[in-house]
Amino acid sequence: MSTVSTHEKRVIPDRLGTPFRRIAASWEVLLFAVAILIFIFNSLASPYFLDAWNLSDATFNFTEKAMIAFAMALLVISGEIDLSVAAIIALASTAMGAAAQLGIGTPGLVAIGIGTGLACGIFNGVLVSVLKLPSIVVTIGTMSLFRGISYIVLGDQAYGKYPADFAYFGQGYVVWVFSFEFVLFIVLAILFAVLLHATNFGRQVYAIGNNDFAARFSGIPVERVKFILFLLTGVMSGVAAVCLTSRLGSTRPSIAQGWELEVVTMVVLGGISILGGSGTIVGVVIAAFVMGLVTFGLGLLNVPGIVMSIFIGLLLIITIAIPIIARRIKVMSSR
Amino acid sequence: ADIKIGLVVKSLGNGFFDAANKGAQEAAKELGGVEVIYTGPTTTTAEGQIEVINSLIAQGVSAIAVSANDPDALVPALKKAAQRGIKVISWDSGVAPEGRILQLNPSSNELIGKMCLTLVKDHLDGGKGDFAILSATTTSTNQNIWIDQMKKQLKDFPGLNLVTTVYGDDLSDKSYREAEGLLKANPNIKVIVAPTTVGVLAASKVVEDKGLVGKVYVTGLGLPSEMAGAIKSGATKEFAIWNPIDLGYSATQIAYRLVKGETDGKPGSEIEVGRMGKIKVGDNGEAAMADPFVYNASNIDQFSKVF
Amino acid sequence: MARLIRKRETLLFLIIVVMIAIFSTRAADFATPENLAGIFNDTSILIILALAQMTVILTKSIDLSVAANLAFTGMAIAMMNAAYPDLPLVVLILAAIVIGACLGAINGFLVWALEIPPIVVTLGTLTIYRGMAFVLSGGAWVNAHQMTPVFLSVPRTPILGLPVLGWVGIVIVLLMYVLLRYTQFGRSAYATGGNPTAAVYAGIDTGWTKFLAFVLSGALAGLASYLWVSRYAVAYVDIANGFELDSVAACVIGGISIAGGVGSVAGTVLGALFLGVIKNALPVIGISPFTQMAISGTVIILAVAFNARRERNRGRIILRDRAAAEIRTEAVV
Amino acid sequence: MNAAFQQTATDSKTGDAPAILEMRGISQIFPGVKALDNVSIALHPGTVTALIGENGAGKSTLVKILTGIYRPNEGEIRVDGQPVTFASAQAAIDAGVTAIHQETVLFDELTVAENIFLGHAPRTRLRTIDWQAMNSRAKALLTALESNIDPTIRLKDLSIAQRHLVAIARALSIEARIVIMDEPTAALSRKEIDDLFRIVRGLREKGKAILFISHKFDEVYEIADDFVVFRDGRAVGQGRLKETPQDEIVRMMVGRDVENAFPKVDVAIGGPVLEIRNYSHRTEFRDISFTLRQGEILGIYGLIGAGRSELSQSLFGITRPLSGKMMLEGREITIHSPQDAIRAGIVYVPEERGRHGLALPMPIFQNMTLPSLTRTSRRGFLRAAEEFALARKYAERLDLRAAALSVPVGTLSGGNQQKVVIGKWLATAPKVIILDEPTKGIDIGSKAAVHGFISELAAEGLSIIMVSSELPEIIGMSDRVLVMKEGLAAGIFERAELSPEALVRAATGNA
Ligand SMILES: Nc1ncnc2c1ncn2[C@@H]1O[C@H](COP(=O)(O)OP(=O)(O)OP(=O)(O)O)[C@@H](O)[C@H]1O
Ligand SMILES: Nc1ncnc2c1ncn2[C@@H]1O[C@H](COP(=O)(O)OP(=O)(O)OP(=O)(O)O)[C@@H](O)[C@H]1O
Ligand SMILES: [Mg+2]
Ligand SMILES: [Mg+2]
Repeated sequence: MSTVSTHEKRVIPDRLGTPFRRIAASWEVLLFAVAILIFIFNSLASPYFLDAWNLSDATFNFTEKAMIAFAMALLVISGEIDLSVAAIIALASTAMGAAAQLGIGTPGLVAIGIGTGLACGIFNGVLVSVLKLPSIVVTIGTMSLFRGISYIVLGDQAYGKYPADFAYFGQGYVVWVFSFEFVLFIVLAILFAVLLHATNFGRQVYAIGNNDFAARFSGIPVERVKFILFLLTGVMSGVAAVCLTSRLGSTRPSIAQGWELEVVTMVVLGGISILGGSGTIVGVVIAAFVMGLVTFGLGLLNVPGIVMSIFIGLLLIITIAIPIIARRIKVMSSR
Repeated sequence: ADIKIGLVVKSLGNGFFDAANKGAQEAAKELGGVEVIYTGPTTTTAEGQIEVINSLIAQGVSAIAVSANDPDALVPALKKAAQRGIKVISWDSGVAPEGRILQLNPSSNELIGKMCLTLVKDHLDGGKGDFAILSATTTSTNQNIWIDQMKKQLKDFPGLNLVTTVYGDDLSDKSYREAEGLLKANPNIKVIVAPTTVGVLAASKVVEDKGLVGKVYVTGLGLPSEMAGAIKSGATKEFAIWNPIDLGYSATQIAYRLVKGETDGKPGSEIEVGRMGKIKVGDNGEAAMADPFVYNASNIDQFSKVF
Repeated sequence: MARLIRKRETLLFLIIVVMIAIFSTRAADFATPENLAGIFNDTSILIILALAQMTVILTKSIDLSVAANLAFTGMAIAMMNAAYPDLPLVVLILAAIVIGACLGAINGFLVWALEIPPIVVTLGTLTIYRGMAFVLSGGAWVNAHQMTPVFLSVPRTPILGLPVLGWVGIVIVLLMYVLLRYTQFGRSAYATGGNPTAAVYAGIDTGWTKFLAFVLSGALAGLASYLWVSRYAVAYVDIANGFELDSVAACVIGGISIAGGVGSVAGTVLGALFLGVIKNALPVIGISPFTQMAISGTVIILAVAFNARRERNRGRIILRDRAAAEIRTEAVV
Repeated sequence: MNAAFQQTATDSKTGDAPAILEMRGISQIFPGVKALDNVSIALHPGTVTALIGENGAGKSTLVKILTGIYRPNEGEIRVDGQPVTFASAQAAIDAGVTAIHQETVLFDELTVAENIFLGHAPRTRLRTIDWQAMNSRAKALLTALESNIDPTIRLKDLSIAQRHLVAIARALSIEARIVIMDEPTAALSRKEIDDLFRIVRGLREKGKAILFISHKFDEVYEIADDFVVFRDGRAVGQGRLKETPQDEIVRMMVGRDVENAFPKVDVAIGGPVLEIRNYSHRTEFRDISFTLRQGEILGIYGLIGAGRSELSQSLFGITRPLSGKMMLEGREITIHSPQDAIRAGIVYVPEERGRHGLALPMPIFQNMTLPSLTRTSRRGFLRAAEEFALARKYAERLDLRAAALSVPVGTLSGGNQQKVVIGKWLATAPKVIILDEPTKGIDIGSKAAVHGFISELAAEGLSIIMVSSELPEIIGMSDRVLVMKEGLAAGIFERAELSPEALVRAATGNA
């Protein structure tokens, strides 16, 4: 095969700069630095902070939300969002509760919880990728619908009486201070990181988020990928529902109220662009730790939750703003 | 202080619990060497309370006294506390027996249910007529118990007819709409009883706005400081509440005695509670403090300054 | 005629009328003028907030902090009223509008100057503003008896059978209509969301327009905060919790495109009334409180699906017109 | 200092009155492209100045600078001899500059009248927008353009040509002294062009300075007085049109013999590969039939909005035709999605590179491998080394100019971006490649390279469909040409029959 040009062949390098410089300039490093700072601050501020069991207890603050955040991260990268995740937890938990009353055993309950999440995910997926409705408003709708069904089923009642071994998912420990939830969180983090960063599917997610026209024009089944992402988010909400229900040992329709915004906050803080197309799972993992550390650290100082949320809100805005301001300053000084 | 007691409430920023905290601080001062950590989530969720309880466990408190948002969901967290040697009691809104040593009821639930029905009866001409309940969220433990009690004791109040129960979720706007809908759908209702302050307030606003003062009455359980307006407008003639200061005081006292090992809190034991005298733990592991107290135009000004 | 029916607003209006008709078969006096006035009065605050939200959505943004803004501002003026009962009401209302506008300006500034996506900004300020309400009050409530009688009574004073609150709603609707249709700012808002590139070409400062939209949204939230606090005669940290999503839902039902640039004041008002009628009717016709949430969720999904279906299936005019013409001639033959 | 600059700045040999607007030493740099390089031009009252240059020469960039959309990296603009900075589009409007932009940048959801008057709507005494006055003034403007578009309907209900008229009306609605027209005639038929020219002459008589951009020489000679020629971002010549013959201008424009730009190689054309029978779409095109043979380049020509892109996209499975048959190598196939098309060996290089062709923030290599991920991965897992190898192969073959394969595609110049798009499709080893405006916005060097490359692909036996609005390109490259007009086939021309007149007549329906 001949080349068109008469120019001599030039070699284009694969990458620019050293790996170290590429990593040093990333969002994840900034966030990691924040996490370290908070860690140091916490250890200085409270004598109870540096204790293996206390830290282990603190992980429960974020593990369940983070599991959803992993799937949500993929969804947000693809340019969509799912605000119904907390409602899916409520519905899945209600389904498990109802099943438990019928005497269904632990494996069955887990299957029902995850299955309900899957069903909800499929429902969202159909609305968004088959009917092509905007996900932000559709999931505001399904958020009321799913939780509403829970309310219809449970009303003012609660489900308790879960089988004894069901408690393992939310209260059990794998080794030493490492709870089942924490281990699951780590395993899922790795799985999602591989899925997003090392598979064709992950590449397609990025392509869709960067330009879903171009993705479609490149033969990527855009609707199918989005459908799978909603389904995945539903499943992860189901998994989180299993853990949370097991941890609480009871189900009420108001369970996990308001979690959707916390999950989205975690995703955004993790450096996932809300406009789609960029971000990493590592970022979300660090963001989960940051949020967990802030909550736990301030909790040790007995700061009320709502004041903590001021810190989280500020953290969100400031960490998003810093790189933007830095870029501005760079552009200005280069002019 | 060598003894730290965590006073966990359903949500911060609630006048009732702020008053309870006053009592708890009073007990702490009286006992000496006691620090009360007043804490709780900002919205009434079990998840929020679990986080708060975890951070109290981490701080190594000696005792936790909790008013629960969910009787079952807190149990695992409280069991963990017990395993780390923390004495756990519940007060006001109870926790399932596995999760605590004892439960301190503000009053006996029977009494509260009876009190609510009595209030309704007193507002009705000749003690006969329709009434409805406007509750908080569908999941609030103690409201549900009291509503149950009211239903059970209804047979002792011939002439009273409970039309329906609605839920305002402790949100002013929702409670307002529910109360409005209630009156529209059931024009015969003469009294709305709400075992929660937000409910009484919203319902009396509706009565006031619809010009029904004197025709429909609102009553229930609420704090004097919050209810003063409703009494003034005439939408409410009287309402009841127990003394939250005493409740917080007693809970702190009991927690202290448990930590000191002065009592084991088992059913049947009697516990010294300072100025409140002795409280006896019943067979079900529950103890009751005192009868609710009725407030009306004659004493509202005096008490609305206190709590 | 055909054009009239094709309009979304007309259709929505008809749906509301049908709904009221159905409800009144279940509850006799549901459709009486007094009751309908009552529903309008009750929905006024949502209408105001939805109009605030609409302005922001028109510019391709979203304001999730409206309800938190309302909570903070409401707390602030309730405390002012309690602490200084002598302050005239006008001052308090102005204060509410100014405080609300300032909070809105913070959102607007972050969106405008730093170009942070609006959903991120307002997700952050949503928690911050509500948290500030807690810090401000220490969590304490401001109760009816701490507020002055004037503070409480003005919005509920009836004029011609409708309380002042309802009239305020009407005035705001008219003002917003004029603002969006007859002023440079209004048209810039449509242009900014409809086609940002073209807006820049047309000499519109899109960043500034967004900023103004947020300020306006904040100011309206501030006004709504007074109405809310006075109507329910209480201020606490959690008031209007979750209302941000209601305001978005009202816009979506009213046909405001979440992608910006499309929608009308009439649509938003009808969208809000639609929610208002349902919320008011369900308790009256004795639907269990537990089913209400599922019903409103279903309604939102249906509204979105319905709106989207109407948007699709457009093609180029030449062949479309030709196809239509052919169908017409065929029919004649 | 540049020679052209001295020419304008010192002896203004063009125009008679002093210049209203002068640009001196303007440079505009985009990542990877110097779109304007030290350009100086002057516009005089009562004069129509034609701006001529190949695609990508920088004409539109100059327009955007003059309308305050870009701020130039260097140089200064003077109005009436006073230096000004156009900090925003509004500032330019205030300084008396109005423009018809090349792309119709308008608002689908607003009415025609509003599209015309947005930003400068007539006001009532209360300073509110006067809709009545706006509608009637819009009506008047459109009537002057001999158009009966209803000013109260929404823009989304207009055809492309009507939109162009609205854009023209918008520019004329602004009381300006300097009127810029960037290819205003591209989508218009002859009659509409005549109406427009009548208005342009009227403006000239009123003493306005007009900058007129067009690729059509007949129009330029018909309407313009002076000319400026751009090549590769530089002003390479200017003067009076009356004194300058066309071939001289063409030489300035291209810098060499024109034929070279279209290195068409004669190849042996094989049997039919793709046969399309009676393809119809509900709203976009109707009853299209043609046969594409092996090694053939089939040109599709038409005015903007003729439906060529829609036809191409339906062949590629983006939109679905209502009826019609497609046969690939003798077998009938149906294509439901781009995946189907790619599997069958039909690929599409879209017209809007940035919007449809590339994920601009993603690296070059990831864009290149996007449709052929199955080739570079194993069991669904990515293999970076394979991806780089594939990307490198096609980057070298196409002589891609980039700092590294991992830089975002968005940082490349237009021509190099196009190479990435073509490369990513070649990597799938296609049978039929559809090129939609393959050289749109591509600089002159890359353009010849792309053309050479197209010829070579044909020589290798690939069948090519090339959609283009550029007559020289169509005539220079195609073996046969399908002309489309308003969604219908207006004729198929063999190579021997190709002439600009014949094609334009077929495309516009008049001479
Ligand atoms: N925003 C931009 N970013 C990067 N490059 C750009 C941008 N706008 C234009 N260019 C590049 O600048 C060069 C000049 O483009 P311009 O649009 O001015 O050409 P033109 O002369 O108007 O061509 P045409 O006749 O096709 O309209 C091209 O190489 C183009 O790719
Ligand atoms: N009347 C119209 N209304 C809306 N969009 C239109 C209309 N006419 C054409 N378009 C759009 O404009 C674009 C150009 O039309 P199309 O691609 O079909 O024609 P074309 O002959 O390829 O013209 P071009 O030279 O622009 O490529 C397409 O995206 C098409 O959908
Ligand atoms: Mg151009
Ligand atoms: Mg095209």
